[in-house]
Amino acid sequence: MKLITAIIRPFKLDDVRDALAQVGVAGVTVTEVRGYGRQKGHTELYRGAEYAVDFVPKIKLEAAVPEALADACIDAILDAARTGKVGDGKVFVMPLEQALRVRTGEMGDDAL
Amino acid sequence: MKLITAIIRPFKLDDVRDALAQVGVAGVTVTEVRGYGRQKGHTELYRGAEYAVDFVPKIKLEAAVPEALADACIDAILDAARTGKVGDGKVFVMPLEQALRVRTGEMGDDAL
Amino acid sequence: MKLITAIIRPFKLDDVRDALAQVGVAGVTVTEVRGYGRQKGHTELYRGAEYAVDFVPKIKLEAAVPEALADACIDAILDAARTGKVGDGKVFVMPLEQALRVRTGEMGDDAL
Amino acid sequence: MKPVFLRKMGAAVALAAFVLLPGAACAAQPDKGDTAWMLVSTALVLLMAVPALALFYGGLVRSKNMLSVLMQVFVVFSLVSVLWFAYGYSIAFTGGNAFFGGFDRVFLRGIADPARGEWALVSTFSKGVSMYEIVFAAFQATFAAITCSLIVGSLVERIRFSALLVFVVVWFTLAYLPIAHMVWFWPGPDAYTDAAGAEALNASAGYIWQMGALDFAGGTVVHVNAGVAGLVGAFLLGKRLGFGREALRPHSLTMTMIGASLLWFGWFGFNAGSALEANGGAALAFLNTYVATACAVLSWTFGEWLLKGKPSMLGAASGAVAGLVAITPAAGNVGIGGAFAIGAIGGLVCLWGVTGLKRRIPADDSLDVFGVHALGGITGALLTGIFNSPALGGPGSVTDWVTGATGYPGIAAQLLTQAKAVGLTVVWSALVAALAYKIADWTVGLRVNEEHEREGLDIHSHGESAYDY
Amino acid sequence: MKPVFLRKMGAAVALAAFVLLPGAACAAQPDKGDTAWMLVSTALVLLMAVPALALFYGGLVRSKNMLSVLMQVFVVFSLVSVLWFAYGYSIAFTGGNAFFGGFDRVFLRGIADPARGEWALVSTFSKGVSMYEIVFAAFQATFAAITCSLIVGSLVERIRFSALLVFVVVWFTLAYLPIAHMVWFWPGPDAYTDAAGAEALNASAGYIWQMGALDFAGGTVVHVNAGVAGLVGAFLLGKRLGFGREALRPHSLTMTMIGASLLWFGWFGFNAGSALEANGGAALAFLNTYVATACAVLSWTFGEWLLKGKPSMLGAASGAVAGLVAITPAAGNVGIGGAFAIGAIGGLVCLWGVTGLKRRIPADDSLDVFGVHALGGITGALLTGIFNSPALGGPGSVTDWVTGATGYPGIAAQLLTQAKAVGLTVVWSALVAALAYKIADWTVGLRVNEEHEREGLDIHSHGESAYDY
Amino acid sequence: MKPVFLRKMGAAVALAAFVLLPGAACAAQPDKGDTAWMLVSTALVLLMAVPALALFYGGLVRSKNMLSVLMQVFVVFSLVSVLWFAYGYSIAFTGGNAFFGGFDRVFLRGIADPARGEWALVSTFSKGVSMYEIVFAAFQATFAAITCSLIVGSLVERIRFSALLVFVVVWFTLAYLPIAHMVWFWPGPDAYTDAAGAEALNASAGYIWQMGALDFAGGTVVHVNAGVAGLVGAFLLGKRLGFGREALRPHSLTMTMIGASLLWFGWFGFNAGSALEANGGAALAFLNTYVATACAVLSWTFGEWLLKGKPSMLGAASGAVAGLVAITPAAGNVGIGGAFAIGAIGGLVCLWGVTGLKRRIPADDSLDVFGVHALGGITGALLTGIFNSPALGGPGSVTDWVTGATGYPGIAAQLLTQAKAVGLTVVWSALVAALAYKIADWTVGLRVNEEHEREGLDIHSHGESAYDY
Ligand SMILES: Nc1ncnc2c1ncn2[C@@H]1O[C@H](COP(=O)(O)OP(=O)(O)O)[C@@H](O)[C@H]1O
Ligand SMILES: Nc1ncnc2c1ncn2[C@@H]1O[C@H](COP(=O)(O)OP(=O)(O)O)[C@@H](O)[C@H]1O
Ligand SMILES: Nc1ncnc2c1ncn2[C@@H]1O[C@H](COP(=O)(O)OP(=O)(O)O)[C@@H](O)[C@H]1O
Repeated sequence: MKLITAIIRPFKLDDVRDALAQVGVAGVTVTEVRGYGRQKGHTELYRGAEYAVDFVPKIKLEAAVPEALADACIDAILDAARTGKVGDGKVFVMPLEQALRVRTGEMGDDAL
Repeated sequence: MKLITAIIRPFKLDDVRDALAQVGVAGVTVTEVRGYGRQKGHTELYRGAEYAVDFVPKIKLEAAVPEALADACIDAILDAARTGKVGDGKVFVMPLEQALRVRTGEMGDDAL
Repeated sequence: MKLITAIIRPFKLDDVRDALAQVGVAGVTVTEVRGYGRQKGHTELYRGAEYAVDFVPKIKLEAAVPEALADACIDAILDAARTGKVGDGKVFVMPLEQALRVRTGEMGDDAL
Repeated sequence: MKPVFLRKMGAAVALAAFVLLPGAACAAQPDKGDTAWMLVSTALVLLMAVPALALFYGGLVRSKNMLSVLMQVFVVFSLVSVLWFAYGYSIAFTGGNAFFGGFDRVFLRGIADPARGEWALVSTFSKGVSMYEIVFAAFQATFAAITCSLIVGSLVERIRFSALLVFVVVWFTLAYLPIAHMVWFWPGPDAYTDAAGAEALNASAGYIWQMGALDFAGGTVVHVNAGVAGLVGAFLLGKRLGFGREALRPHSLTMTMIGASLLWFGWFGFNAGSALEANGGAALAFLNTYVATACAVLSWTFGEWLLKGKPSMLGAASGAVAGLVAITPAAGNVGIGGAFAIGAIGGLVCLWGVTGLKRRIPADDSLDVFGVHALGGITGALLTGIFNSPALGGPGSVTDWVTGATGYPGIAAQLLTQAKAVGLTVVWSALVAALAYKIADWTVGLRVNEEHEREGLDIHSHGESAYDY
Repeated sequence: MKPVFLRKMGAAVALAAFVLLPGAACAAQPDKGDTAWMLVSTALVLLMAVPALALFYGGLVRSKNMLSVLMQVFVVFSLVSVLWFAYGYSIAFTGGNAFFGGFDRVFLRGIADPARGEWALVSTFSKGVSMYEIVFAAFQATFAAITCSLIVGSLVERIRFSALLVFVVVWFTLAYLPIAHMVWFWPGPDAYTDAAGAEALNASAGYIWQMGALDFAGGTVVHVNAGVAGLVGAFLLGKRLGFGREALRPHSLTMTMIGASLLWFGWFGFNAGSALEANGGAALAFLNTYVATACAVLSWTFGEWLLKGKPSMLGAASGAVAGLVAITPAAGNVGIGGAFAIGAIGGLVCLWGVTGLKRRIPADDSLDVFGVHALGGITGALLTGIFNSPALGGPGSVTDWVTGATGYPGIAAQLLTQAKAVGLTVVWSALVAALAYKIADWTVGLRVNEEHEREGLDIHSHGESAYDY
Repeated sequence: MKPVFLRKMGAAVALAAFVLLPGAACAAQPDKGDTAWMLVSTALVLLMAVPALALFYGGLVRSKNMLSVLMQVFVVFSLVSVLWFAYGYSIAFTGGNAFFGGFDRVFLRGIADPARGEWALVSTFSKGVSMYEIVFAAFQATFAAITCSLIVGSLVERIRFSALLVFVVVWFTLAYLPIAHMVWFWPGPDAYTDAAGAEALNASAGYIWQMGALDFAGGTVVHVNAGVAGLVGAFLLGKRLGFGREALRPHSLTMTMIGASLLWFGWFGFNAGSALEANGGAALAFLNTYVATACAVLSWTFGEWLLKGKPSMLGAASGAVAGLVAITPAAGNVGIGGAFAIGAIGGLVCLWGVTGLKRRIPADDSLDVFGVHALGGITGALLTGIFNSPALGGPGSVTDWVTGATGYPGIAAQLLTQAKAVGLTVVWSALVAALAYKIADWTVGLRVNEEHEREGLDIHSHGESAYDY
C-alpha cells in the first residue's frame, strides 16, 4: 500500500476528489495547511506595520491506496490539480506498512 | 520505530489518548482534519442554495512508537475509537527511520 | 528522498524556516497541530467548571528533501527550534518514495 | 415620583381615548419627552434579547450549537411578542381577578383609532401624567418576550426546537401572564380620588401588588420566574452528553462579552424605562443600575481572584449580569447607597451560585439561568425590601394613593412581604414549567437524539453551520 | 397625527430662522422631546448601516471577502453622507420642479447661524410643530447613505472598490436624489392657510407626492430603489466564480444574526423617527414595526420549516429584515391589524423571493438585495395602499391640508397609485443604475480579475485579512 | 444656546434641591425631553467603552490576548465608575480651588432624597434651564471611565492586570480629576446675576476654564490626557516580545470594525450630550460629529490609497475614530464648515500619526493611543480655536455670562489659549502617569514574564481562552 499525499490549491479540492473517485479511491483525509515555496505570498499593512505573509493557504490531501492504484491515483491528482502556474503543489508517495479499519478491524487493502 | 496515524471521531480523542497512555505511549500529536469516505455528510441550505457537505470532521492522531509497542498501540486505538458505526476511521502504520528530541538531541526510541 | 517532519513551538516557525532556507530547503508545508507529551498544559476555569487543557499548540512542519540534504536539514531544525525547555518538540524522518511537482510533472529531487 | 412599581389603569376602569390635536396644549396628553424616553427604552429592551442575550448565551456553548441558541432566542422572542399582542397584554394588564386579567384588549383592539387620530392613554405612577397605551403595551411586550428567552439558557445544546416552542407557549400563558398580572396590575394613581373608593380600587389590583411587594422592573416577574422555569427544565431534560467528563468549553467568550455589554446598555431601558416617565425617578433608577452593575463587576472579579486565583472575563461579564439582575426589583425603590450594597452583594451571591451552589444541584443548568437569574433576582427582591427603608436612604412606598403619602412598614415586615412574593413566584413558575415541559415531551419529544446532539444542533435542527473561516 | 409620509416646507417657500432664546416659551420652537427623539432616531439609522447592515452582509460572504464588504458599506455610507451635506440635501429637499430641487442649501448654507444662536426650522406633519432643519437634514442623510449601502449586497465578492464608488456617486445623484424629491418633498402643513393657495402649494410638491402615493419611511425611495439597482448590477457584473458549482457558504451566520438584530433595533429610528415627532403617530409606527417584524420572523420560519424541512437561523434573520422592509412604507400609514398582515405576508413573499423567484433570475444577486429589499418593498408599498383604508383599521390620509381633513380614495384607487409609484421607481432606478455601472466600467473597470477574486478581495483590494485566530 | 463647553454650578455655591411634584408646572424643573436625551446620551457613552472600545482594541491584538483586552477595558471602566461615584465626582465638580474640588458630594451624598422625592438640580449652559444632578453625575462618570479605558490600548499584550488597576486608581485620582476640574468646573449661568459678582464667580472656576480655553466634550480632558498617559506607559513598559520582528497581526478586524461603528454611534451621546440639553446646540454638535467623522473616513481612506497603494478597512475605521476625536472639543464650538475641515484634517493628521510619526517614536504604543487620541485631540483642540471664529462660521463664546453676550478674541489669541490648555494637559498627564506606573511597578510589578507573554495573557492572567471553534 502507498500513502499518497498531495499539497494542492484549496479551490481544486473538489476537482481532485472527483478525479480520485473516478479511479476508484473512495476515501481521503484533508487538512488545511500553509505552504511555503516558489509561489510568493502577499503583503499586509496594518497602520504603519507591514507584514509579508509568505505562507500560502493550501490543502493537504492524503489517500491510502493499494499498490496497484498508486499510479492512476497520482496521475489523476496531477491532472485535476494543475493550473500551470507556480504554486500548484506537490505529490508525495510513501510506503504504507499497514492499514486498519477501526470499525471492523479489517486490515490491508480491505481496510481502504 | 513506527509512525502510527489514526483517523478517528473527534469525540473519541480523550478515550484514545487515555488508552494509548495505558499501553505506554506518552506523546501524541493531533490535527483537525476532514474526512471523506463511506460515512455520508450532511446538507446545508442557505436561502435558496443547497450545499452537500461531504467532508466530515475527524481528528488525526499521530504517535511515533518503538517497534515493540506498535501492535499494542494499534489495538488500543482500535478498541478505544470503535463505535461500530460507519465512519469510525482508520489506522495507518508507516516506517519511521529516525526520531529526534529537539530539546536534547536524543535519537531513536529515546526521543519518543 | 526523505520526508522530514518537525513538531515545534509556534513562535519558532520563522526561525526554523530561515534556518532551512540557509541549508537549501526551499519549500515546506506547515500545519497547526496540538501536542501532548511531557510539557504540561494549563487549566481553564469557566464559572464552576475546571478543564485541564492538556494539548499544547504546536506547529508541524514538513519538508521533503533529497537524501543528501537530510542531515543538514535535521541539524538546522534542531538548532533553530531549541529553547532547552520541555516541549521543544520532535523531528521525525521518513522514507519518501517519490515526489512530483503538480505544475510540471517533474519527479524525484527535481520536484522539490 | 411615586417610587413604586408598576402599571396601568385597567381598561375597564379608566381607560380613556383622547383626540390628539397636534400642538394643542392638553394637560392629559403624553409629554413628548416621556414618549421619546419610553420608545427608546422599549427598543433597548428588544436589544437586550436580540442580539444581547442571544450572544451572551451563544458564546458559552460549543460552536456546533451556536446557531441553535441564536435561533432559539430569536424565535422565542418573536413568538412571545406576537402572542403578547394577540392576547397576553390583555390577560396581564386589563382588569379581571387578582390572578388573571380579561380579554378587552385582545389583538390590542381599541388601543388606537388611527382614522380619527385617537390614542388610548394609560396612567403612569404620577397623578395626571399619562402615556400612550400603545407605548405601554410595546414596552411590556419586550419584558414578556425576554423573560421567555432567558429560560433557553438552561436547555441549550440538547432541547428539540419544536419542544421549546411548545413549552414557551404554555409557560408564557400560564405562568408569565398571571404573575405579571399579580405583581404589576393596579388601577393607576388617577383612579384614586377619595378615600372611600380606595379600598375597592386596591382590591382590583393583582394579588402580589395587594400584598405590597415591591418589584420595580421585574426581579420576580422576569428573573426569578425564568430562573426557576430554567432549572426545572434542566432537571427534566437531563444533562448534556459528556457533561462532567468532556470539556464543554465556551466557543467564543468574545460574543459573551459583547452580549453582557449590550445587556448593560439595554438594561437602562429596562430599569429606568420602568419609571414610565423621564423624571427624577427614572434618573435614580438609571444611576442605581449603573452603580450596582459596576459594583457587581468588581465584587465578582475580586471575589473570583481571591477564591480561584484568577479573575476571568467570563466572571466580570457574569458579574455585570448578576448586578443588573439584582438591582432590577430595586432600581427605583432604593437610594444610591442601597445600589452600592445590592450590586456588591449580588455579584458575590451569584458567584457562589455558579460555583458553590451549582455543585450541589444535580442538574445541568447549562448557562446558569438559576444561579444568576433566579438567585440574583431573589437576592435583589429581598434586599429591595431592606434598602427601600427611608432610614437606609430608600424612598419607602406610597401608602395612600389618594394623598400620595408614603411610608414603610419596617424592615422585617417588608422583607416578609418580599419573601412571600418570591415564594409564590417560585412555586407557581415551577409547577407550570413542569407541566409545560411534560406537554412538550408528550407532543413532540423534549430532547434530540444522541447522534444529533453529538454532531450539533446547528446542522441537524437548522441545516446550517455558524462558521466557515 | 397627519398619517402621511414626509417632509419639509421648501426653503424658498417657508423656511424661517428663529432666534432661540434658551428657556423662553416660544410656541414655534422645537419641542425638546421631539428633538431628543429625532437625534436618537438619526443615530439609530446610522447604526443600521454601520455596523448592522455591514455585518448582516459580511457574515454571508466567505471570510476572504469579509473586510471588503465591511469596507464597502463603511465607505459608501461615509461618502454618500458627505455628498448629501454637500449638495444632496439641497437637491432633494428644497423647491425646484417636481423631479429635482434647487441649490439653496448647498453645503447646508443658511441652516444655522451659530454666532447669533439662530437655527432654521422646518415643519413636521403637524401644523404648528417645527423641528430644527439641522436635525431633519441629518436624519435624511442617514436614509440616503444606507440606501446606497444596501446595493452593495448584490455586488459583493467581485466588484472593484473604485468602481463601486464611481457607481455610487452617479446613482446617488441621478436616482436617489430625484426619487426622494418626488416622493417626499412638499410645502409642509403650515404653508396651507387657505383653500386658494392650496392648489399651487400642492403643485410645488414632488411628482409622486402629488400622485398621492404613500411611503411612510422609504419603501420605494429606499428599498425598491436599492433593490432594483442591485439587481441591475448583478446582471452587469456577472456571477461570482464558482457560482452554482462550488459552495459559497456564509462564513459567519453569527455576524449575520447580529446584523439582523441591530437592524431591527435601529429600524425603530428609521420608521418611528419618520413621524418626525415623539407623538402618537410615532408610537403607532413603532408598534407596527415591532409587530410586523415578529410576524415575519414567524412566517418565514414556519414557512421554511414546512417547505424545506428545517427552520434556519438565516431564515429567521432574513424574515426579520423582510418584515422590516415590508412595514417601512406602511409604518404610520396602517393600523395594528395591518401590521400583523403585512409582516406575515412580507415574510412569505420574500421567502419565495430568495428561493423560488431567485432560481428564475439568471443573475447572481449574491445577498438577495432584490429578493428581500425590492420584493419586500413592493409588497409593503402595495399592502400600504390596502391597509391604509379606514375600513381596515388604517388612518387614511390627509386630503385637505388647510383643514386637516382625511380621507381614502378606495382600495383600488390607492393600490393603483401605489403601483404607479413603484413602477416609476423601478424604471428610473434601473435606467440610472445601468448608466452608472457603465460609467464605472468605462472609467475604472467594474470587476476584479480572476486571481484577485479567487484569493479574496481583502488581501488584494485592501491589503488585509479579516481574521488570524 | 451658550456655545461654550461645560458644567455645573458648584454645590457649595448654588446647588438647590427642589421638591418634584409630578405634573406640576415648575419652570426650574428639568425638561423631560432634556432628561430623556441625557439619559440616552449617558447610556451611549457607556456603550462606547463596553463593548465598543473593548472590541476596537481587542480586534487588533492576537487572539491569545483577546480576553485580556476585553477584561482590562471592562474592569477599568467599572472600577473608575465606582471611584467616580465614591469621590471622583466630588473632586471634579464641586467648588474648591482652581485645580481640585471638594468633598461635599462624596458618595453622591445630598444628590437626592428619595424618601421626600427631592432631587438636587444643576444648571446647564442656558440660564433658567436645569437638570437632575444625578443625571449630570452619571453622564460625567462615563467620561471618566472611558478616558481611563482608552489608555489600555498602549499597554496591551504585556501589562500585568493588577498593575493596570493600581495605575488607573492613581492616574484617575491625580490626573483625570484635576484636569476635568480645571477644564469644566464653573459656577453655571444662573449664578451670574450682576456684573459685580461676575469677577468672583469667574475666579471660582477651574484653571483652564478661566484661561478661556474651549473644550466642548473632552478633547483635552479625555483624548490628549489619555493619549499622553498611554505613550508614557508604552515607554515604561517596553515593547512587546517580537515587536518589529514577528508579525503582530490583528486577530479580528471584524471586531475592530464593529467597535469603530459603535464608537461612532455612541459618540453622538458623548458630543451632542455634552450640550446638556436637547436644543439647537445639541443638534449642531450632533451634525458636526456626523459630518467630521464621515469626512475623516474619506480623508484617511483616500490618503492611504494614495500613499500606501490600498485603502484598508482598518484605515477607514481608524479614520472614523480620528474624526470623532478631532471633532470632540469642537462639536458645539464650530460651525458646519468647521466640521468639514476638522474631520478631513483630523483624518490626515492621524494617518500620519500612526505611520510617519510612529516610526520616530521608539516605543511600542501598541494600538496607537497617542497617534490617534492624543494627536487627534491636539489637532481638534487647536482647530477649535480657529473655527470657533464667527468669521469662519463658528459661534464664538460667551464673554459675559450676566448678559449672555458672546465674542471671540481673534484667531491668534484663541489658538494660544488652546495651545496652553493642551500643553498643561500634556505635562500634567505625563508626570502623573510616570508616577502612577512607577507605583504600580513597585507594588505589583508592571509586566508579565516572558513565558506568560508568549503563551498569552488570556490563559495566564485570566485562566480562559477566547475562542474554541
Ligand atoms: N520541499 C517541500 N517539502 C514539503 N512541501 C513543499 C516542498 N516544496 C513545496 N512544498 C509545498 O508545495 C507548495 C507549492 O510549492 P511552490 O514551490 O510554491 O510551487 P510549485 O510546486 O508550483 O513549484 C508549497 O506551498 C508547499 O506547501
Ligand atoms: N483511503 C483512505 N485514505 C485516507 N483516509 C481515508 C481513506 N478512507 C477513509 N479515510 C478516512 O477515514 C474516515 C472514515 O472512513 P469511512 O469510509 O467514512 O468509514 P469507515 O472507516 O468506518 O469505513 C474518512 O472520513 C477519512 O478521513
Ligand atoms: N511519541 C510521539 N509521537 C508523536 N508526537 C509526539 C510524541 N511525543 C511527543 N510528541 C510531540 O512533541 C511535542 C513535545 O513533546 P514533549 O514530550 O512535550 O516535550 P519534549 O519533546 O521536549 O520532551 C508534543 O507536544 C507532541 O506534539
